Amino acid sequence: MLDRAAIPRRPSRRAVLKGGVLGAGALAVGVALPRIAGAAGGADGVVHIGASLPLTGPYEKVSRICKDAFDFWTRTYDGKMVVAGRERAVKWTIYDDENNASRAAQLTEKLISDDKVDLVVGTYGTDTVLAQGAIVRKHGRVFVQAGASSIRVDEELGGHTAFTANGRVGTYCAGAMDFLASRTPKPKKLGLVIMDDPVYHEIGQGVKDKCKQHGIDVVTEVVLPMNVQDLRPTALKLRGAGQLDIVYNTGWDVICIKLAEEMSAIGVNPKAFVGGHLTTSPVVKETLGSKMQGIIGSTVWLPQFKYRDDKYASAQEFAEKFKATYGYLPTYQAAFSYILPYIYQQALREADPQDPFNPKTLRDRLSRLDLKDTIWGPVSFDERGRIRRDAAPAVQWTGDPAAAVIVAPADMAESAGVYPKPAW
Amino acid sequence: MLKVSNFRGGYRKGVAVVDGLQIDLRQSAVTSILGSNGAGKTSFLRGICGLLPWRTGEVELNGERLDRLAPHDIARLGVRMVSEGRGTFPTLTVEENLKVGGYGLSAPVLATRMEREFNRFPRLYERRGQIAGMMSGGEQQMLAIARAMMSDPRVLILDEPSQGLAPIIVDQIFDLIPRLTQEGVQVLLVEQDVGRGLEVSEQAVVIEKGRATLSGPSRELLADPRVRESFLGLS
Amino acid sequence: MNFVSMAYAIRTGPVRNQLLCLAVFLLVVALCPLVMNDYWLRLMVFVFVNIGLASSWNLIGGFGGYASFGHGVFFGVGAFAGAVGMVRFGLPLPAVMVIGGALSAALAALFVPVFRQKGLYFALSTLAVMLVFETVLQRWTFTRGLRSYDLGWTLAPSLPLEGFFYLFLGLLGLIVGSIIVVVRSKIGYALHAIRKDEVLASSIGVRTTKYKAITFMISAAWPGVLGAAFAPFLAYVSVQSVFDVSITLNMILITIFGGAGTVIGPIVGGIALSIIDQIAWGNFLEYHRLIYGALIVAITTLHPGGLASVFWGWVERRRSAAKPVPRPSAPGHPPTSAPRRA
Amino acid sequence: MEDVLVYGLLRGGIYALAAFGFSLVLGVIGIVNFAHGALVVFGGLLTQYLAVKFGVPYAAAMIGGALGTGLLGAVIQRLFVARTFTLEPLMVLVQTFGIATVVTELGTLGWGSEERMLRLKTGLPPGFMLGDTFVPSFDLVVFAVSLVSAAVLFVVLGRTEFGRAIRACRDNRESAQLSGINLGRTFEKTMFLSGTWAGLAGAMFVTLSPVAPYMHFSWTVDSFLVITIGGLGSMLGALVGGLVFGVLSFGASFYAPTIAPAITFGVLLVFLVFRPQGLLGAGPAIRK
Repeated sequence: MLDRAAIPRRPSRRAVLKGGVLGAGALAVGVALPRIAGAAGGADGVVHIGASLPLTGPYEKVSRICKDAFDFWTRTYDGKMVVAGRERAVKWTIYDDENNASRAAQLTEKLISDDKVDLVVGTYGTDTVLAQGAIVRKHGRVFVQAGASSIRVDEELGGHTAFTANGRVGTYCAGAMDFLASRTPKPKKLGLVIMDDPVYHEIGQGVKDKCKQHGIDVVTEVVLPMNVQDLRPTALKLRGAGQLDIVYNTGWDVICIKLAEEMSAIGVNPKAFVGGHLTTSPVVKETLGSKMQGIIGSTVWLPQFKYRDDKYASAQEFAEKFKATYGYLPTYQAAFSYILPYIYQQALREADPQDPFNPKTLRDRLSRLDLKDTIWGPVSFDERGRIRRDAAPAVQWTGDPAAAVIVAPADMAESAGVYPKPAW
Repeated sequence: MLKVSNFRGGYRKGVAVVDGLQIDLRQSAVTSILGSNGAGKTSFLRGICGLLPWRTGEVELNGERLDRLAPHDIARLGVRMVSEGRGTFPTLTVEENLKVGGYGLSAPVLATRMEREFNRFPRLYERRGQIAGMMSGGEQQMLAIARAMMSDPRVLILDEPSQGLAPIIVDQIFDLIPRLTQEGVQVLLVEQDVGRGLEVSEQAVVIEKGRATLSGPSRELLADPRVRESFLGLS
Repeated sequence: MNFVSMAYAIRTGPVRNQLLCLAVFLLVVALCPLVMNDYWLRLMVFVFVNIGLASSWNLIGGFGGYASFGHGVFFGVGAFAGAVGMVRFGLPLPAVMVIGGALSAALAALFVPVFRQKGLYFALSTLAVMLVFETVLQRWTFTRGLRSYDLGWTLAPSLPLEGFFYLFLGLLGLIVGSIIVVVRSKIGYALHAIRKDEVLASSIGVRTTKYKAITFMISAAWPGVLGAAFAPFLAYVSVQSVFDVSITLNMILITIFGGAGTVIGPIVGGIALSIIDQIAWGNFLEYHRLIYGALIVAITTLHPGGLASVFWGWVERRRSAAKPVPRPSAPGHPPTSAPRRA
Repeated sequence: MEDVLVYGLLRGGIYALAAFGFSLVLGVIGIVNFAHGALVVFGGLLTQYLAVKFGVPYAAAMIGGALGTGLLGAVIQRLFVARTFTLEPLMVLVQTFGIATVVTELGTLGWGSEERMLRLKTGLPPGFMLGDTFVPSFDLVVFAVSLVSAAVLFVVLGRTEFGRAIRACRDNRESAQLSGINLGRTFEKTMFLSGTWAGLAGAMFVTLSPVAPYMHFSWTVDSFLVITIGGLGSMLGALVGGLVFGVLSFGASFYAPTIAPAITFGVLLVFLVFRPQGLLGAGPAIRK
């Protein structure tokens, strides 16, 4: 090893880096090991709730809202939950399923078999909830979820495994479509943009049914792959369909923003633009700016709704407290995430102290649940475990800065609404 | 004055291709390095230029140590090599190739030097806009030498300059070498045509298995029976 | 016989020793269900699948030096073969596994024209093939789902969890065993030559295209089999879940992390990355992707040969410390550490 | 039909801009930079951040965003790629994939995961008619800037000593070193240039469409596609490839949106099998 010694050896950056990596690794293991050890076995007097969320990937933003809402519920009840008449501390375990079905399944298995959680709340996204449900079902347990509204959840998991706190997606469009059909001049032509995923096809089918009912022609229908990047071809297609009265886009925030942007860029000006999954999140408003004027969204929940519960006198108060804590107004995802542990809380209040989390009795209690006042509105489940709730109200963004006001149904409307909307 | 002592080096840790070489160019204008294939000639030259993955020992140019420097610093200090197979930049034009040879020089100096090289190689001037990759082997060899000369080097290393060239071009190259030395350049030459290499050089070194086994004035080596037998095929 | 010389003996000794070693390893792992709960069993299945996939990739990517960037296509095709076969045609699991493997191997045979491409071109071609197949399987009504608007297949789990555990453990044994045998066969030596210098290899009479095609078909067939078996385990198969780019990336990561071009590399890499994954996932929710990424950067920057090269480096040092005279080169063709280009 | 052509070309300008750096790094350093898309996104978000947070005028924010991205590229080269690029290209691929993850995650931690867009008030008319096609004037501005900056890049590479050094390193590393060129520095500068142009593409794109950290991978893949069509390692090829890819992808998503990815990648495959050097491939400049 003569020549090695002869080479000048200064303490290389590589060695320093290596030391750093080793140190960080040791630290990580040190932090992690006690937690792994501590995670096993549900401790007494603690309600252990487990969840997974798509914290990375396309739903990252939404799932952060969901996570904040879980946290907000915990804060509201001081980290405690009354189970079987006794107040117990709440402990959350949340994992990132990356919107990947096999990972969601794996993590749910971890929550149930390894972390031994008492309760599971559902993740966000149809594929992942279905995969999660398969595991919950295998263990003969039940879970409450609101992140997948597709009819497939009812078909595959409803009534025995899943309780779904969100209405069927097929009815999402009802408020907006009824509102538009009642305008004068009556809209005649509709362009439909559907994302290629069962949920969005279901929403699209709902739109088509409403069109048939109101005598509106669906003149063009564009199906887009879920990973679509550029929406200008779609805008061009819509332009090719002639003057449209309504453009209905079933997609989520970015898809709606991009489509609105591209339609305005190439001068496609329908009399109404409906974003089927357009949320009231501040990012949307910021990104679209003045183009937000007159856009219609269908939302299943807004702070303006006349809902209340035992802690908040109104949904508005809930929203303000939430905003004070997290810096943004809660969206419907925040409300339905808040409601998930809330539903468990109501169902378990008078559970059997001997075995409070028995799946069988929990299932019975959930299906018999009948809550009049919650932040999410009345909660009761039908025989498929679906919440009794239809027709999402329609909102429209008007004013400067644009704010969402309810325009339909009539009994909830805050404003008469604008139609046709101002050109982009 | 290039001086190399106790030089070792190679491609893999612990495996020396060049093993303890001593060479002193002194006043010799042209020095020839002889050896059979795989003796370590090219590796030695690459080692001087800093291109071997590992190397030890001392390389001195006019008292300045080169052995710890990176290849580009060695080049800037005035040691230039024309590698085996020319190593021109095929997608650059002749002019651009020359400009790279004078990398770091100011524009006026670059212009004068380029003119000098065009005078030396009128052929290159004719083809100055041409992409180097499209030129003949001989032209590329001229270009490679001109490119090295752009920096006014103190040591010019030529590795197999006649390889793959037509005899008439080879003659031109060997005519050129003594003329280069007149500009104060010391030439270190590896040439497969040992006879020619010895003719054109003042001193010579024979390398076997990475070690210098024989050295002295070229004329004496030309007469040495061992050299005659193993390199010139004469007995 | 101490540990170091034993490790060395296994590495350089006859194939029989390595297979024996593998069998011992499998037997030990087979006892896991006695002490593990469902979650850990499920996790182990994932680890087996990951190691199996990485080992298959390693055959063409590590030993052959042809990095396939679309290897996930074979897993995806296998999974779809499993899903379509079991749900649409009611075939039993063993049948769809055979079909999945055969389909993947057949698909691999179509790659022969792509084999003219080197390095990057090859990587790109395979990536393109994967993305084309992803779209086709998603759009084609035959593979899309039972009903026209379905996008995916729900399968009843055909085995209990322990059943899947032993199924995948067995598959892993077959895969690794087959690789041990292949690497020490004529094919292995041909691959070695191809990787070192393909032009030279073909000039001395190695039929490079033939050997590349055979290797690629083997390395494609196993992911197909794994995919078909994985479908009922996953219970829900959609393009989104089995064609994810991360499946291919994981194969590459695990191999590189453990050590490309070594039999042990993917095994070590798969286990190590799973452990890291678990720790990061459970404890650093906000930062786990960051930790994962940083780790990849660290290992590739500091130890490009992977964990295996760290280990064998240590073994070599211990050996040379034990014997005063260092040997210039090891017998056989031991795993190359840090594949450097000259 | 003309619509598809015109809009495709307009988009193509940005694709080309993003692909220049990718092509340059591939040609000169000989690596596929998987973090390239992350650089594009980083440039876009940095520009948006400078403009919105500090009220920097757009032109300055754009330059700041581009140079900042260039710097990030140079740092990546110096700290990480410099240690591995001589190994198998595969290794660098995995490494840059890791870097992309780290950059994306850090970007998410700093800027959040939401999509951002930079809305400019240019005072221009919304657009004009070209035949039957409505051309948004801002698109045209972006397209013009793309072409101008491409021209700047051509001049930098073709006429300056810096550019000559880069091309010399691409042609023959050893000869470049023997001519006194510092390989490490030149590679860092190459990465800087690559990052700058990637950042520029991001800075332009963020004014047209929302950008978020998670979008990085599609930029990398698109850059891949562009240079495969145009020719690996050739700048002019990247420009032509960008425009062709723009029209191709626009046409595919216009005429057959649901199978658009299969069409674009199918075309890529055809190129790889039948014309691996691309439309204007340099061919021999690529080592591996």
